Amino acid sequence: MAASAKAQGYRVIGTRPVRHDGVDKVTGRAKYGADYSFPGLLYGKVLRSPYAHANIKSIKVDKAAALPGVKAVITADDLPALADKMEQAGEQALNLAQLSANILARGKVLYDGHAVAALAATSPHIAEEALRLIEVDYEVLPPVMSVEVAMKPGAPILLPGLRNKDEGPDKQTNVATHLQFKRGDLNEGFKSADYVVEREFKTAMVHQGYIEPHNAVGIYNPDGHATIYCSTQGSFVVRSLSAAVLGMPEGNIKVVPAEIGGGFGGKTTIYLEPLSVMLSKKTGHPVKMTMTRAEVLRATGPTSGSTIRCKMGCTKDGRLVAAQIWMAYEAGAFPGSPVGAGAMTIVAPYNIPHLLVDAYDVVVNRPKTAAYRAPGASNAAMASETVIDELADRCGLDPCDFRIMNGAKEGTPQTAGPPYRRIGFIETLEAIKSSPHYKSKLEGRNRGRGVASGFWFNVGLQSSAIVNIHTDGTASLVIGSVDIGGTRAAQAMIAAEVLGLDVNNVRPLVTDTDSIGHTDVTGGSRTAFATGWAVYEAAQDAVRQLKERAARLWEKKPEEVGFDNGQFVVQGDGVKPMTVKELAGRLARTGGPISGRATVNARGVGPAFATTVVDVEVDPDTCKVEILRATVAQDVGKAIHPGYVEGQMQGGTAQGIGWALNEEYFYDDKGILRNSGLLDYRMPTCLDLPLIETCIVEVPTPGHPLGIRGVGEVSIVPPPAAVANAIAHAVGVRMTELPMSPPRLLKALLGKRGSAETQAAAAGR
Amino acid sequence: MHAINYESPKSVDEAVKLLAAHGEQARPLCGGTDLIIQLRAGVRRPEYVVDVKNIREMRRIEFSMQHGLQLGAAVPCIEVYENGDMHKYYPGLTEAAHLIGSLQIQSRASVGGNLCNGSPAADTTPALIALGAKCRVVGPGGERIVPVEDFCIAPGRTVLQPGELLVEFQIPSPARNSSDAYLRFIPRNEMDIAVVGVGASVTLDLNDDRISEARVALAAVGPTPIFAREASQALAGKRINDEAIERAAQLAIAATSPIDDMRGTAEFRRHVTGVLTRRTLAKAIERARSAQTTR
Amino acid sequence: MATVVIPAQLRKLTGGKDRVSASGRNIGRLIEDLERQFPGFKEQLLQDGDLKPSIAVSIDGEMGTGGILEPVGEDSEVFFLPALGGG
Amino acid sequence: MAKKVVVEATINGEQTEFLCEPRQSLLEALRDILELTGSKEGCLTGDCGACTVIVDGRPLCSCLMLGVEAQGKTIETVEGLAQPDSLHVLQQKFLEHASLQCGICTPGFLMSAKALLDHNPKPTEGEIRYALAGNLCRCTGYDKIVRAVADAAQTRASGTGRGGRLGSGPSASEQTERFLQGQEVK
Repeated sequence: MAASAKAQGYRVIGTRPVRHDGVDKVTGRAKYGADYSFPGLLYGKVLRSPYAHANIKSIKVDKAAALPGVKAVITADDLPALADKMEQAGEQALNLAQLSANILARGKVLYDGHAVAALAATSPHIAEEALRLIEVDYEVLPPVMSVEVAMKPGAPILLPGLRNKDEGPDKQTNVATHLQFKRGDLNEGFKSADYVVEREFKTAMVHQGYIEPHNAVGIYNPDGHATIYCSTQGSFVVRSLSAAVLGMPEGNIKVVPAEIGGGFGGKTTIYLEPLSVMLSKKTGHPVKMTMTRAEVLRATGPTSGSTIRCKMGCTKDGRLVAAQIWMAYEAGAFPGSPVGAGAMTIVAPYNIPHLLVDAYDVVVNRPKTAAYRAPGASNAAMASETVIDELADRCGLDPCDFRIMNGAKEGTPQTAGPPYRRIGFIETLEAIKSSPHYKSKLEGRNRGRGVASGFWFNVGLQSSAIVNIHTDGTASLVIGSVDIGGTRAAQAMIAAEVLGLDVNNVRPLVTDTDSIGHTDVTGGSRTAFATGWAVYEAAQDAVRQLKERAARLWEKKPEEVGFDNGQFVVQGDGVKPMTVKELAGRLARTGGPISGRATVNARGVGPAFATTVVDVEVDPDTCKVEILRATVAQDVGKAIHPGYVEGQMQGGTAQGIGWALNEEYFYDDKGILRNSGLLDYRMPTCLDLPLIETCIVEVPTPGHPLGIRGVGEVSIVPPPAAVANAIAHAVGVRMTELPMSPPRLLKALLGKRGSAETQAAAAGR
Repeated sequence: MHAINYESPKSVDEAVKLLAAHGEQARPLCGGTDLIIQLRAGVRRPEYVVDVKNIREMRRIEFSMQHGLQLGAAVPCIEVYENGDMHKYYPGLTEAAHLIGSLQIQSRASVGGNLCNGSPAADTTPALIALGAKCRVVGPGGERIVPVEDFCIAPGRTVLQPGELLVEFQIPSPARNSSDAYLRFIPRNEMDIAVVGVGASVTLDLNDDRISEARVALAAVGPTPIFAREASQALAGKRINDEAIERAAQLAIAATSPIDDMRGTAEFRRHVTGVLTRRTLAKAIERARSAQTTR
Repeated sequence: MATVVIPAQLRKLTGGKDRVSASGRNIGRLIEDLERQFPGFKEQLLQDGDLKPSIAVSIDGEMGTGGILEPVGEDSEVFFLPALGGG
Repeated sequence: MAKKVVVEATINGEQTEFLCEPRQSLLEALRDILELTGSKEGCLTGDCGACTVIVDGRPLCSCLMLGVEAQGKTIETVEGLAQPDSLHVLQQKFLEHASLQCGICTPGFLMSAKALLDHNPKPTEGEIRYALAGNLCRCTGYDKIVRAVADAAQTRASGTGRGGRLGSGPSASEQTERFLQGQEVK
C-alpha cells in the first residue's frame, strides 16, 4: 500500500485535497463543449451512410438547402484533397487523406454511419429535418465485416490504393501492415516444453463509452482566423489536424478546450471540429455541432475486435519456454488498429526465451478505430493471460506464483528487444497475494476466482507549464493538459509541494492553444508523468528566481540562499528566514513579477503493470455471471492524489469487466450496427459491480523527479482474462470469446455437458 | 424531430374526439419513454401528440375484493408498485412494473403505454395476461373490451383503431389461494429490455395439493407477447410437483418462436424460457400457499 | 561501434543477422553507416529526411525523442521498433 | 411549424415562464431556453441518466419529457442544489470522496441521489445502487459514488450509524423482492 505522504517527506503529494474544479462540477457551472452558446449560433448536423460499403454516385443537396432555416450544406468537395501518405500531424503520425475521408466520405462510404454531408440551420430540429431532404445515390457493395473475410484471397477491397510490403506494390489488399517480433528458436522452445496450450480467441469491437458525446463550436472570422471550442483530450491535436483537413495555417486556428466528459482515448482525434469551422465559414455564424449517442457509437472510433491464436509452452516446474502468437485486429475503415501495441504487450510481463509474434492490421467495413485505454492490450491479454492460467493449472501452481516465477524484472528483454529498467510487476503480484481478497476463502457452488496481469507502455511526449507568483504569495499554474479526471488537482499539488505553498494557494488553469506552449494529449497515461514533470521544473524555476530576489534583499549571492519547507534561508548573521508570501510582496522592488517556466519532451517513461483478482458466481441455468468481488493492484510509481489514482484503477477495472461480460458491437449481415444505443450497448451499471478494492504499489520510475508512472490505462488490461479465468474455475469451461455473454457461456456449458454425457454413456457401455 | 402539436385533454371524451379528428396523424402520449424516442428517431411522425395522463379516470387504481382491480392505463409504474393493494393482491404485476427500466423511467412509463407500444418484450404485458386482465378501449363508436392477450398483433402494432384509446385494465380479484409472479432475464441487473420474460398466475387447491388453475404468458420470444395456452391448461388439476412444472416448461418452450438478435440467440431464448417458466411457477405457487392466510 | 538490434522484418537486409555493429554519433549517422553496410536501410527507416513517423528508436533502454539527431554512444545498444500512442 | 407554447413551472423554487416548441424536450428547454446547462445530454433515450432532474418529487430523464409537459410542475435541477453559502451534503461528499473524474454524469447522479435520500434517508448499499442504476458513469466504476452517497446519508443521519451502510442490505437482485415485502422505505 502507499506509504503515507509524511513518511516520504512530502507535505502535499500523497494527500487527498478537494479538486480545484470540483465545486464547478458539482454545481453544474462547469462548461463542457455542448454548454457553449454564442449570439447568432447555428446548429450543425451530419448526414450518415445507411450502408456499410457503397460507392457514392451523386449527392443532391438543393432540397435541403431550400428548407427555411437551413444556412449551408457541405460535402467532401468543400474540403481540400490531401496527400495519401503517412505524415506527422502534431505528435501523431497519420494519413491525412484518410483522416479527411473519415470526416466526410469521398466517393465511397466504408461503414454504417460514415459521414456523407453536413449542414447548418437555425435550430437542431430544422437541421435534422433537412438531413432527410439530402438525396444520395449509392451503389451498394458487399460489406467486409471480419478480419477472416477481409484477409481471404479475392475479398472485396475497401481501399483501392492500399498495399503492404509482404504482398508487394501490385497487389490490392485489405491488410495494411504485417508486423513480426522474433526471439530465440521456437522449435527448440516447444521441444523443451512439458505442457503446451494452444487456443484461438475472438474479441468483439467495443467502444470507450464516454458519457459525453463529441461536440464542437466553430467560429470563423472574415480575416481567415478561426476559434474552436470543443471537448477534447488534446487541444493541440485538434488544432493541427483541423488545420490540415481545412487547408488552413495552423496558427490561424485557436482551440479552446472545454471541460471534457470522458475520452479514454476516443477524443484524441477529430470528427466535427473542421465541419463546424467550414460551416461557420460558409454562413458567417458560429456553428455548434453535437453528436447523438447513435452517431458516437456508429461513427467515432471504438477499439478493434480481434482474432488471436496463442500457443504457449512451459516445463513441469512452471517455466515458460516458448510462445507463438498470430493476431489480426480490425482497423475499421482505414488502417491504424492498435495491433502493434497488442503484439508488444501480449507477453510483455514475462521472460520467454523463444518467441514469435505475427500481427496484422486489417481494414473492414466498421468505423475507423481510435485509441481506447491501453489500446490493443486487453484483447491480447485475454488470450495470453487465460492460456497462462491454464498452464499454471496444469503445473498445479498458484497463478500468482506461476507469474512471479516467469515475471519480467529489471533487465528482462521486452518483446521488441530493449531491456526493462526498474519495473514493479512482481510487486503487483505480491500485493495481490497479500490482499485480504486473495487471502479470503471463496465458498459456494458455481463460484470461481480468477487472476490476470497486464502491461502497458505509457508514453512521455511534450508538455509545457507556467507558474506565476502573485504579489499575495499565491501562485497560478497554467497548463495545456485538459483535466479529464483530477489533472488540475494533481498538477497543483506538485507545484504546491515544490513552492512550499498550501495546495489551495495554487490555482490551476487549463488554457487554450495560444496561451501555452505545445502540450500533447491527456492520454497515454502521460499527463501526471510528463506534464507533472514540466510543472515540477516550472515551479523549481520560480523558486530559483525567488532565491535571486531573496539574495538581492539580503545582499548575498543566490547560491548562498537556501529554500526549505516554504522558507528562504541564508546561513549566519541571524537573517530571519522569509516565506514565499513575504518575498512575493517585494517582487516589484526587486525586479518585477516572477513566472517560472518549463517545457519537456519527456524521456525515461516507466511502463505500468497491474494484476487483478476477480470472484464470480455463474447461474448455471441462465449463464449470467455476477461479479462478487474485485481487487486490482497497480504499480503507479508515485501516487500524487491517491483518490484519483484509485479512481483510475477502479474505472479501468469496471470498463474491463464490461468488455468481459456484455459489451460488443453487434452488426447484422448487411453490416448495419444493431445496438447503436446505451440500451443495447450494455455498459455496467452500479448494480453490476461490487466495490472495487485497490492496492497502490509504488515502484518509482527511475529518472523522474517524483518517480511518477502513468496510471491511466493499464487497469483495463487484466479484467477480461481475470473474469474468464474465474469462470473457468467456477464452471469448468475455458471461454475464448469476448464478450462472455450469457448466450455464449450457455453454448459453451451445453457443449461441455454434452461431451460429459457422451463420455458417461461411453463409459457405461 | 419534426414539428408536432401538443394537446392535453382532461377527459376521455375530449381525448377520443381529438384522436378521432386527426386519425393516423395523432398519437396518444403518456409517459413518453417509448414515444418520444420514436419521434426523435423518425419512426413515428404524427402531427399531434395527445397527452392522456392528465385524465383523472386514466390515473386511478381502484381495488375491491368484490369488483377486482381497475387500473388506469396512464398510471405510472412507480405508482403501481407503491400501492399497497397491488403489493398484496397482484405481486407479479407489481414486480413487473418495478422491473421496467430505471427509477427515472418508472416515474414516467405507464402500464398502458407499455402495452400500446406493442413491443413483444414489454414486462408488464405477460403479468397482465397471466392475471386474465382485459382492456377497456373507448373510441368514437363507443367502447369495447379486449383481452390483453389479443391486444398486440405484430411488433409495434395493436388492435387499436385510429381514434381509439386504451382507458383502463380490468383485472379479476384474486381467487382464494392464488397468486402471481413475473420474472425476466436480462444480462445486466438493470436498464435492459427483457431477453425473455415469463408471467404466471396460479390458483391452488390446497386440500389435495393441486393446481386448480394456472395462466402462463411469455415476453420477447415471439412477434407479440404470448399466452402459453397449452402450458396453462396442462397445469390445471395437476398435483403440485416438479413433473407438472417441467411439463409446463416444455409446452411453454414449444409456444415460442424466438429470433436471433443483439439481445440474445433463439437457442438461448428457448432455453431460458424453460428456466424462467419453472422459476416463475415455483414462485407463484409459493406465494399462493402463503397467500391463504391473507385471503 | 554501437550495437544495432535488427527488427525481424529488416533481417533480410542483414542476411538474417539480428545484431550488427555500426558507427555514428547520432541516429542519422548510424543509419548512413547501416546503409553503407547493408543497402536498403534508409528506405526502410527514413522519410523526408527524418525517422519515419511509424518508427521509434530505443537507445540503451530509453526511447529516443530526437529523431535522427538522437545521440548514440560509443558502445550503445540501439533498437528500432514500431511507434505507438495510448488512450 | 407548430406554434410555440407558453409554459409556467416552478424551477429551483422560482416561478418561471418560458416559451417553447412542443417538440422541444424539457432538457432542451432547461439548457437552450433557460440556460440551465447543468443537466447534461448523454443519450436522448433515457439510458444514461445524465439529464436526470426531479419533477414533483420524482427523478426522471428530462430528455424523455416534453417541455410543454412541465406546465404547472415543480422542477429541481442541479443548479438548485447548493445554498448561496454552502454546498448540499451530497455535493460535499462527492468532492471529499473524489467521486467524479470527468464530471459529466455528476449532475444526474446528484439528482438521483437527492431523490433517494429525500424518500429514504438511511439507504443500504443495495438500495443506493438500485436508486443510481439509471445513471451511467464510465470513469469511476461507481465505487466512490456509492461511498459518497452512503457517507452523505450517514452524515445526515447525524451519526446514528444507521444510514448508508456499505456492504450491508440486500444484493442488487434482491431489490424487487424487498419492494414486495414492503421493506423499502418510500
